[in-house]
Amino acid sequence: MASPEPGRPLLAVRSVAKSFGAVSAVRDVSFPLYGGEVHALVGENGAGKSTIVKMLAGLHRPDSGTIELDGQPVELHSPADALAAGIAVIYQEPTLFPDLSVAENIFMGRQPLRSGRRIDRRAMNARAAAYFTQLGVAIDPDRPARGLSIADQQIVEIAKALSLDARVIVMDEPTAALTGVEVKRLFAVAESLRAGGAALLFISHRFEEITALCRRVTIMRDGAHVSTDPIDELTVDEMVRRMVGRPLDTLFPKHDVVPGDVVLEVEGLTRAGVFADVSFQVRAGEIVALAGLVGAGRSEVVQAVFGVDPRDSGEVRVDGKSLRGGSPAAAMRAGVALVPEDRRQQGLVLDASIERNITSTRLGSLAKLGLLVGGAERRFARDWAARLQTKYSHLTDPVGRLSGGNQQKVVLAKWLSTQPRVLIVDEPTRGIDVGTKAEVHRLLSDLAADGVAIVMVSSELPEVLGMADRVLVMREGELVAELPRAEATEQTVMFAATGQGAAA
Amino acid sequence: MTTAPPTSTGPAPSVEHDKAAESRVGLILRARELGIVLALAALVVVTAVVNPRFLSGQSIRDLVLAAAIIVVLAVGQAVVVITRNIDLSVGSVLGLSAFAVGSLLQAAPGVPVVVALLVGLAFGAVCGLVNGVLVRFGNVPALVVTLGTLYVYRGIGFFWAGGQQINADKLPPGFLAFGTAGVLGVPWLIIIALVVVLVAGLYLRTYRSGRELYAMGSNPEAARLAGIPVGRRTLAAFVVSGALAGLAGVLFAARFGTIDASAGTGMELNVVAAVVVGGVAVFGGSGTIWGAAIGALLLTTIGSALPVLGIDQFWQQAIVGALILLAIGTDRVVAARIAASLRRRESHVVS
Amino acid sequence: MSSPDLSPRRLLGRLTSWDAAIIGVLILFVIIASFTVDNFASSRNFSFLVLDLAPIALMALPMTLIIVTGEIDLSVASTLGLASAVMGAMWEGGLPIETIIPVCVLLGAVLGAVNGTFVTVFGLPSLAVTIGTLALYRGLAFVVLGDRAVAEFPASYTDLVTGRIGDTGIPLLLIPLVVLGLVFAVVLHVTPFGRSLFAIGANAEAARFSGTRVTRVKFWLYVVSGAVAALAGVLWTLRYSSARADNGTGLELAVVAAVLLGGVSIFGGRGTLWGVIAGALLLTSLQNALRLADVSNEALSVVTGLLLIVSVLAPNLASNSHAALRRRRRPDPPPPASPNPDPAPSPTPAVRSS
Amino acid sequence: GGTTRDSSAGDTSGSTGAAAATANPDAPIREGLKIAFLPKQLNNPYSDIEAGGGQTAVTELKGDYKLVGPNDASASSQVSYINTLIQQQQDVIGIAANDPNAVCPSLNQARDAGIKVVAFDSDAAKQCRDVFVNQATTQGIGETLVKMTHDLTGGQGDIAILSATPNATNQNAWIAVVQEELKKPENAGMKLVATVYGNDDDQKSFQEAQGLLQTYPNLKAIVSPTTVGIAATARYVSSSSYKGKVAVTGLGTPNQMREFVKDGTVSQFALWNPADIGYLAGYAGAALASGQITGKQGETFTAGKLGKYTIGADGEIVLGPPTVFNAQNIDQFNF
Ligand SMILES: Nc1ncnc2c1ncn2[C@@H]1O[C@H](COP(=O)(O)OP(=O)(O)OP(=O)(O)O)[C@@H](O)[C@H]1O
Ligand SMILES: Nc1ncnc2c1ncn2[C@@H]1O[C@H](COP(=O)(O)OP(=O)(O)OP(=O)(O)O)[C@@H](O)[C@H]1O
Ligand SMILES: [Mg+2]
Ligand SMILES: [Mg+2]
Repeated sequence: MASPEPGRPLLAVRSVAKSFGAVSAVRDVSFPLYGGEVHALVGENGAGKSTIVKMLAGLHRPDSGTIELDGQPVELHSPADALAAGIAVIYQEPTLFPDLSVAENIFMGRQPLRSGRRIDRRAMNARAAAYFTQLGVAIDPDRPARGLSIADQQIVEIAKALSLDARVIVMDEPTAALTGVEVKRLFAVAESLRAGGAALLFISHRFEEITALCRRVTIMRDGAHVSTDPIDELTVDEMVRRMVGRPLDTLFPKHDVVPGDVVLEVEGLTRAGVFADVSFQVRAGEIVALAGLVGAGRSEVVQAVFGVDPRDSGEVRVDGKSLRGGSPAAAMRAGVALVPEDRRQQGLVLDASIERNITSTRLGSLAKLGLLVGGAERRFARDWAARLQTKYSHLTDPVGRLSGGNQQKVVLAKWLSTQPRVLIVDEPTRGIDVGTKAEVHRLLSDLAADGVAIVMVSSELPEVLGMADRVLVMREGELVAELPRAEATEQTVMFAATGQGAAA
Repeated sequence: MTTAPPTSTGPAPSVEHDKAAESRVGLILRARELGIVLALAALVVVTAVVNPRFLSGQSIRDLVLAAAIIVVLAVGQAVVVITRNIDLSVGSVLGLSAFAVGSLLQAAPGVPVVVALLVGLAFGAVCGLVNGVLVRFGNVPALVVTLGTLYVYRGIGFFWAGGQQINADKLPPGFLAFGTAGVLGVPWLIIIALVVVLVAGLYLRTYRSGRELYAMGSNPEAARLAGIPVGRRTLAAFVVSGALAGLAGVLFAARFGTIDASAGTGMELNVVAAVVVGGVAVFGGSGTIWGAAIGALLLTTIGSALPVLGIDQFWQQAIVGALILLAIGTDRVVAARIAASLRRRESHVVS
Repeated sequence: MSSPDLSPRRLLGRLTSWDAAIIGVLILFVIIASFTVDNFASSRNFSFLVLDLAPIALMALPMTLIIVTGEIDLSVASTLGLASAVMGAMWEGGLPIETIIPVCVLLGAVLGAVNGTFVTVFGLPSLAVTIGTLALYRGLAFVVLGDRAVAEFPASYTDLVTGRIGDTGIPLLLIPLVVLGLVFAVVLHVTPFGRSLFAIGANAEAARFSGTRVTRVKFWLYVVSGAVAALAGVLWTLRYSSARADNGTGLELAVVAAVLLGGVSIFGGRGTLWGVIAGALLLTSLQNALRLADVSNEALSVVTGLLLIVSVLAPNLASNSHAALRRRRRPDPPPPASPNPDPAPSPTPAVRSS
Repeated sequence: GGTTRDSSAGDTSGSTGAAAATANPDAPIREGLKIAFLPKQLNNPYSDIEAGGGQTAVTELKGDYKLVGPNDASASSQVSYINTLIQQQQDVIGIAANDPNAVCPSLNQARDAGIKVVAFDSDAAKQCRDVFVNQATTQGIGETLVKMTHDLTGGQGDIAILSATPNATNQNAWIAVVQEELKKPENAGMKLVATVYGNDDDQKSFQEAQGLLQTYPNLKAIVSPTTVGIAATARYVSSSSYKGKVAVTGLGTPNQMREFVKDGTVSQFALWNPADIGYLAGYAGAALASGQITGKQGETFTAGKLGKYTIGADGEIVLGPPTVFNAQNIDQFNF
């Protein structure tokens, strides 16, 4: 699909800059977006990608520089302006109205009308349903958005962008929460949009996606523009080198560890309507991956193990001692830690400072005579932030200001600082750049080497295959397969995860 | 554009979605208002059994007349609450507008009722505007702003009225008649209340800007991203609530004939209670105007049923409180049932 | 990669924060009032002031904790009333006051537990629940004592409440106030429990995922709130030596006003107890001074209202204009390096055991 | 053991005040007396009329008049005002107590500070005021109420009372007398079927009236011994189908009731002239402060246009019998 070398760009970013107080998030960045072409924007966490996105969305005004549409400079004062200018944005974090129906979420402010400017609900639901069929998912358009899994939320976001049929479509890590099947569908859609003449800006930390989808790539580092080239003139290694600023050491640094005794035992764990009769064991030093399609119920399982979700039946044992259900505190005392799937909702208190977030799990031990006095917290937080190489300007800044990846590091710091015996990580590298990814992976294998039992929920097959000693596959709330490292391959896992015929 | 999906010939899945849709909508509607309607019915039946006169024309008339005022207030309150705000100043606004209209009519008895109504509306709208501006531009939480203006408006009222009380004999008979008379036996107050409920209810359910109010309440940040003019809508919501409070003030004056500076004191809590009992979520995003109206009706019915039931004076308030708890309790139970049903019918990638 | 030393910065943050502003306003006001309003600075007036302050300040302490967790308790004044009514009924019944007082406080705890149960176990919005119990408890108060007003409480006790320390002008009542204030302040600001309250207020789910027993914490807060409100009821009854069902009607708004005035965010997650105490003091001393200056009652309510709004409005406007300034000031030469002191990942002490 | 009601009987927070001094009947009235009035509630028409009378008196006496008070009729807020008045070293406090006991401690502090306390309209506990200006003897009012009801109902049928707040001191006293009177043979035909409370709130009273009429089909009369209650009741009845069938009477101001007397809803009701209460209280206060009287029974003083008054038992000064208003005389009054 070699479309002719395009002429004038549909949208052009011209040497824009943006700083937040002391932090200069973006400096002198320029790149063109051509119609009928998908353009990749890559960079480490905190490189400034989302900030650019927010400028295109009319959320941030550039401190300097301009954004040009059809060669004309445009002032985007508000999201409304951006929409009016035909720019649709899929944000890094889903932005839905939990109380409203999925269909209304898609068409808010643009609902199809019938006589007397009244909303035509039938038409609205029908069109929403049509978009879902196009995306190949069956979400009831009339169901409230509350309770959708992150993946389903992301899909609704995509449907929203489709419904805008905009000329410029910006996707900030749309695939972070998706698994193979959905990603394939998303790509099909993106492809048809491209063919329709739209210009797409695509942000992702997964290079296989970028090389598969994009024709041109802009690389950023620390807020500055590094380069913009056609994709086929760059190797992945070159891209990585440019964005990280150094050659990357292996992505999956797996030590071979001889597993120790069983630490975590889960037996017949059941929660009506979500998952049933889940049993597995994890030994000290082992990394066990929970694979499966999104919505398989993996998060629910680990959350029930940790006790944030209730369990209807079944038992969880740590070091042979049975764990009281529904009590995270008990789990923590037993040495279990859970790095949750949704960092903004479950992992962090976004308005609270980085320091407060990191220390939140350790206050008891940081207190003297029950009182939190002196600089103990500060020192502790600074130490752990440093160990995970978190990028921040002040420990007292609200953690919400950090870039996605750095937020994830804070969550990891918060839990690793509890020195757990059993570490459960749910989508540990979601939205994390290659550099950090390698860090996290090294971290996990080091922890395993130190005898920590690790359960890893991940929707990224390479990660699962690269890191796990054993792979447990879930489908529709049931444990359907257990594959030792040797037998775990792309095919075997997908086959188990999707069941007959659905082998992706 | 290949992306524009066929809308007319809805593909297979969308059809079955529509069926699901119907059932779901029905379920939720029933869920939200069912509890209250039942409570209301039960109350009326019991009272009527104990004392048939409760269903006499006169008494029903008195009941709905009393309800009309609080219903109007509840509608305004619902609009504000749905946007994740609250308006505690309604009681004071009512008092202020009642007194304003009262003294207007006292000064110029010739003024037609319609004008009086409009004056009340306008007066309330201005008070609402002040609230709205403070919330919107000062970004002060609505609870704080309106708690403040609750004091301020009341204080202004006292300044203005002093000890003066406007008695029935000072008000033009035409206006007082408006408080009780009506067309074909249906009192004006009730007609007005019904119109308010219908218009507001329809608007919030079937108009884009109406739905945007829900969106704002459900997730303010997302509302901004969706390009909804959050500021303007907030402002509008408060103006509406204020205006309706003003209108209620006029109705109050017409109904009770005696107006002093303390008219409507403490009403704000009843109104909020009515809205909450009516199934409007305190933190916005969900609930209906109908619900709020029924909630208001229920509370008023309790108020006038208890004396009829000959229940000891001192029990009344206690029972009202208990019923509020009961109402929101049942509402929650039903809501939980829905959530459960949602969890079960989860989406899965079709393969 | 440690951040620069923050202590001066934090100090600045403290000083510019809005509860600090309220404290400033309070001090300023007291100084001005003592010079301009006759009899304001007298020791007797001070004791009157403390007497007026006591019930509001008392109930504001637990209310602060509750609002910090993002909930609210509008039933406190009714709890006060019910406690007072029960106290009266028991006193009439000839029970010794030494038993009555603890029983009343216990009753308050139970009433609080009822609120707590509805809010946590049934997960109902506290605003709605406590509006319900606001009516319920006040109603029960009337059921208990009806239209009667029980009086003639023993002078030995009433004097305890209204009395002063020796011949100093300092009212006895100040002692428990100060003690409780300190206790609550310490709990809220320098204990893990207090931290968890802020976390709950800012993001309850995240708090739950960090092992905080969110529902349990909230439940106990309501219990404490009820008990303290009942204690306020006892003091109220003794001060006026009159137990009545309608004691303290409408006080809940004053309490909430004091808390918000003190700079606690109504959405939870933010606020300090110092601010609240200052808020309560400002509210009462303002009213006291205005009354002494023969300012009419109307003016009182207007001023109270304005004060409440301004106390939140002012800091917002300040920060807004500040931000606006920053936005206009452009384009300043971008800082050479990234926000982070040393971008190149330095070999870190821990975890990287390569 | 412990402190119980009985064990602490008599040990109530009270002080004798400054009543020790002896009266000097012909002491001159001091000029420039600071006389403050603290009615039940400000911005209440009735209270304002009372205070108005007080103002007249104080001006006549060349004193310096002040009116303070809460907007809600609650005892506690009155106490704050008493404290303020103490601070301001007034000479006389005229108070209509919202709760006889709640105001007691502060009133005694006032008297210890040498301030004379005149209770008017609604008494404070005896041991904490010097004199009480009573609008009419409780007995007198009770009897008048029953007499009017008797006239209206012909002494036959159900009657109901719509009172003010459940704990309003004087209303409850009057109701007690009414109940006594009804026991008398000539009133045997009338049956008091209910007593309800409108909390002196117009709307509440209005709804209570509704409730009464619905609950008691053969109600003959509603007696409302409070100005707010009677007005609300009359207004409801006049706009309802009960007009003419059910009699409304009680205590009300002519201005409020004029309309309903004219339209025949109400044929007679009673009240003393509230202005005179304030007026008398003003003079009594001045007399106290000037040492003409000390509050003992039998002492006498002159109250301007109202003439000579004698202090009765418990320092009570009675204004006189209430006036009964009807279609004939109502237009002669304007308050
Ligand atoms: N509102 C804000 N206030 C202050 N600093 C901010 C704000 N938003 C972003 N930043 C800073 O700007 C820099 C760029 O953030 P941005 O979110 O654009 O990174 P990103 O490239 O999207 O990273 P990721 O891939 O993790 O999403 C980061 O250092 C971040 O801390
Ligand atoms: N808060 C919630 N309320 C109701 N249902 C939920 C909620 N969260 C998830 N679900 C549903 O439960 C099932 C499992 O959720 P989830 O998507 O977390 O599974 P998963 O295997 O962890 O997928 P992933 O982790 O890749 O998102 C899905 O069908 C999802 O829609
Ligand atoms: Mg980003
Ligand atoms: Mg998950």
